[in-house]
Amino acid sequence: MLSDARERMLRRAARDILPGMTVNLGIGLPTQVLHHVDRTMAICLHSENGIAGVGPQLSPEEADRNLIDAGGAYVSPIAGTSYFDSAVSFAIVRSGRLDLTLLGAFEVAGNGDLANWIIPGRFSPGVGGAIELAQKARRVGVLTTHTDKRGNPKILERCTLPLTAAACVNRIYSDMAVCDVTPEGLRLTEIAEGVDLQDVIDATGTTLIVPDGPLPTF
Amino acid sequence: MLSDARERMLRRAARDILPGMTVNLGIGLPTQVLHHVDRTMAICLHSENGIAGVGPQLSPEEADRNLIDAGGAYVSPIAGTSYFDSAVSFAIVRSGRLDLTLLGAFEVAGNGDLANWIIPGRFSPGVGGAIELAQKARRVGVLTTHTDKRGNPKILERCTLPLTAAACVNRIYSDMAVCDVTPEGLRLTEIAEGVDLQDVIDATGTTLIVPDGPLPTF
Amino acid sequence: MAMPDKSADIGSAIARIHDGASVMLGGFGVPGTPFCLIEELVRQGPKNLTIIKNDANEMGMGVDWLLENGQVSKLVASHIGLNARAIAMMNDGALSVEFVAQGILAERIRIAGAGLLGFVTDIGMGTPLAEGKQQVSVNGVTGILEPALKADFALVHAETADTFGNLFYAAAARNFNPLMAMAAHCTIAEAETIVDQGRIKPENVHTPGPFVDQLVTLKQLPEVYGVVRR
Amino acid sequence: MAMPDKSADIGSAIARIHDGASVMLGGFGVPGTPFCLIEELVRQGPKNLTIIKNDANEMGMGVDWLLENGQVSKLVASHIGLNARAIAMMNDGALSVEFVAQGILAERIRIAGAGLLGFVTDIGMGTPLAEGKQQVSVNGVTGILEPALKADFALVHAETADTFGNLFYAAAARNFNPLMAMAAHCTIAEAETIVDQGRIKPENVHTPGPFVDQLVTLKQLPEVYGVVRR
Repeated sequence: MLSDARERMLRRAARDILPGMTVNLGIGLPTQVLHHVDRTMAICLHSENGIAGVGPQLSPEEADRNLIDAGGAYVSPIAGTSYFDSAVSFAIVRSGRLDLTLLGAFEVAGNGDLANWIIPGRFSPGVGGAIELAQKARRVGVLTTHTDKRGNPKILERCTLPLTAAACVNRIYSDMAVCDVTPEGLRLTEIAEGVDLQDVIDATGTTLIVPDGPLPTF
Repeated sequence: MLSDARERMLRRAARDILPGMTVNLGIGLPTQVLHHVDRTMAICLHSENGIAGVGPQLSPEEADRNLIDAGGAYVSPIAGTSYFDSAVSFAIVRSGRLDLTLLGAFEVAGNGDLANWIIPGRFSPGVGGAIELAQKARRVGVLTTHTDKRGNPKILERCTLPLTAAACVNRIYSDMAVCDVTPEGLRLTEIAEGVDLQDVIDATGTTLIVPDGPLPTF
Repeated sequence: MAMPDKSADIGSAIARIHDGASVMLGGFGVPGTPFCLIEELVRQGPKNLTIIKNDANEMGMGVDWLLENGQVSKLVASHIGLNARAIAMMNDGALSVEFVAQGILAERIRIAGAGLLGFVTDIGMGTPLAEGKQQVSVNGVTGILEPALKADFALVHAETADTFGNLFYAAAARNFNPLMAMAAHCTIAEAETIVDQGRIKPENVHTPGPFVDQLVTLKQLPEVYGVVRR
Repeated sequence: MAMPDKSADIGSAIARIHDGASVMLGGFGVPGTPFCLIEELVRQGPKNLTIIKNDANEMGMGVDWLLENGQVSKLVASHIGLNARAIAMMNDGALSVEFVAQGILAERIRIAGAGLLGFVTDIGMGTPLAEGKQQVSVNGVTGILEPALKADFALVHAETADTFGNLFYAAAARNFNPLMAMAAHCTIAEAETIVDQGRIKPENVHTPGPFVDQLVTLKQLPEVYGVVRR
């Protein structure tokens, strides 16, 4: 993925983080969405290892050895931060207090199914907290390249890999487009600037509902 | 019950509170056992409403309005006291951290059954925390008069009232005797000073195993 | 970076509570009971409430105000022995009472707050409390299936809160408050003192702010908070 | 009135851990991992351990010492992605690994610590994690029955402890520690600082002393506590 396409995707996802939200950003790409969020906006960042109110990342030199996020990065507290045990942390997740989570994907399907934790025989480091985030956040956004490194679609009719959670995804942010999971199917809602509609359709492994008229760009 | 018989019973029960124990004393008579425990002995008193390390009772004038025990008495903290929520409080109880609880009884049976929370049609204020204390403390002692106000035995072959917990009682402290629940039945182990053995047998509603030889007194 | 502000006025916070709502009330006896929120609930007067609280307080305070005002159709509690009105109403059939063992009540609330469906326990096996309940075997041990206990609202009392809704409870006033704050669709907290964000040490927060929806400051503490009548 | 003293020396505390024991280890990554207790466990060398920990640490620290020393027959964890040895041993069949979703792992431990048999959750329904598990219906909703997860021993790391075993954890070093302290037959805590009883404010205690059996002071903190290798 080109660096500017990646930044554009991150920036677009950041626009869906709204004031007052409690948000969990998955390890990897989703964590970087934070760089595009207005720092004056009042939101609460949650981390699975027991933090509400995750502050900016710190270098190892300035770090508190007891304060990492779920991805292992050194982070800082802000005014209003709280710490709690892992049972309380997932109580926040499962009881519906997460307004939004953004996650990565190996595969995501038009029906909202998500596969992002195991590739049988090749990659199975364990499920971590992904299942509960995917199944219980009020909104689930997926950040992914539209295709894998070999050009095969990652957005499919049905996932082929074991599911993280079924019918959990609300919105997909890719380098090419924004798509919403709807009862009618996967709807194309925005297209990346300079990207051709037919290329999006060709890169998608399931039928896309394309609205009439010009698509908003991002 | 005569006041000195009552004090003798409390003093005898206090002797079974040993250094290092975590103990819960039920509301009413059991709470008063504490007056007979050596104040220098290292024990941890637990209260259901979320205290480990209950300290001496205070008058309303010197009380902290936020610090009562489960019986509603104002109490004080001591060095090493901790407070916690009601779920953690009963986690201590149910996970077997209570070495001993002393409880009152409407009826107690030779098989260790205890009834102390409801008299159908007459008295049913709710069960409170008694079931969990009775069922899960490592040792359960019952403090009771040997007979009720009309002279009927409270120690029975089988309880007639709804049970608090089945087969939970290890030892009964009464104004007349100390009895242990054993696999063979209820064994008389000590007799109050000046009380006649035949009177104890007559006041007991179930068969007592009486050991050969002289009985220790208390 | 900043955190959201949950500050609200007591009238609009309580106005959310509708006829027929289920309402959890923190507190074990006096400590931790949100008397001011209850007083406002009496003033606004929604009816047919299901009240979930450890106890029924004593006559003339807290839950008793709601009972006297005829707002409660059902009470879920571990005991009501200190409130003669509650006992009389139960015996007259004017009030439906569900008794739950104290620790099981706490756990049913906490399990709801943890987003789970229920739990299995051997507590109460062989007693009247097991009657009519579904039994389940876990690794060969049979227990009672206790369902999660949720509510539409939780009213809780904290000693200190920051404006994000991080709560700190004093001494034995904690009791059911943190559990109920987790288990309701909407949690309304009253606090004796509200401080700026960052003034409560992050390790010392008892209820993390994400569980709190509405935060009400108590301008002065009525006498009921400091009195135990016997 | 005084409270019991749980102080112990590290050698005799760890000597209780026998071949075939199940041992919970606190920590999420480095923070909260009881490295000194693990080091002593390696020195004493009991075998065929079942280790329960959120993760397998990284190569060269914590759980990895036990793996390298051949002491672990089974690992229960939510992920082991940062430890190539653990993954290799799993793939070679040298190590049996049970993966549990992170919050479900936390809750299975907590439920054991609460003296309950299990709980019911809809987490994992329709995914491979539901396969082969007993399902139960609660008020018409079907979920998975997850059994309580107990252990013979829990090794936990606290920042501060008093001699009764009241524990206080720093920042994100809390994680699984308070849950595991509840769930083991014998809980052994190491603390960076041990203070007199009464020095931790009763409201600020994270793990109440009744859960702690043996308390070990760390005389100096090895470098591993302050290092994250990547």
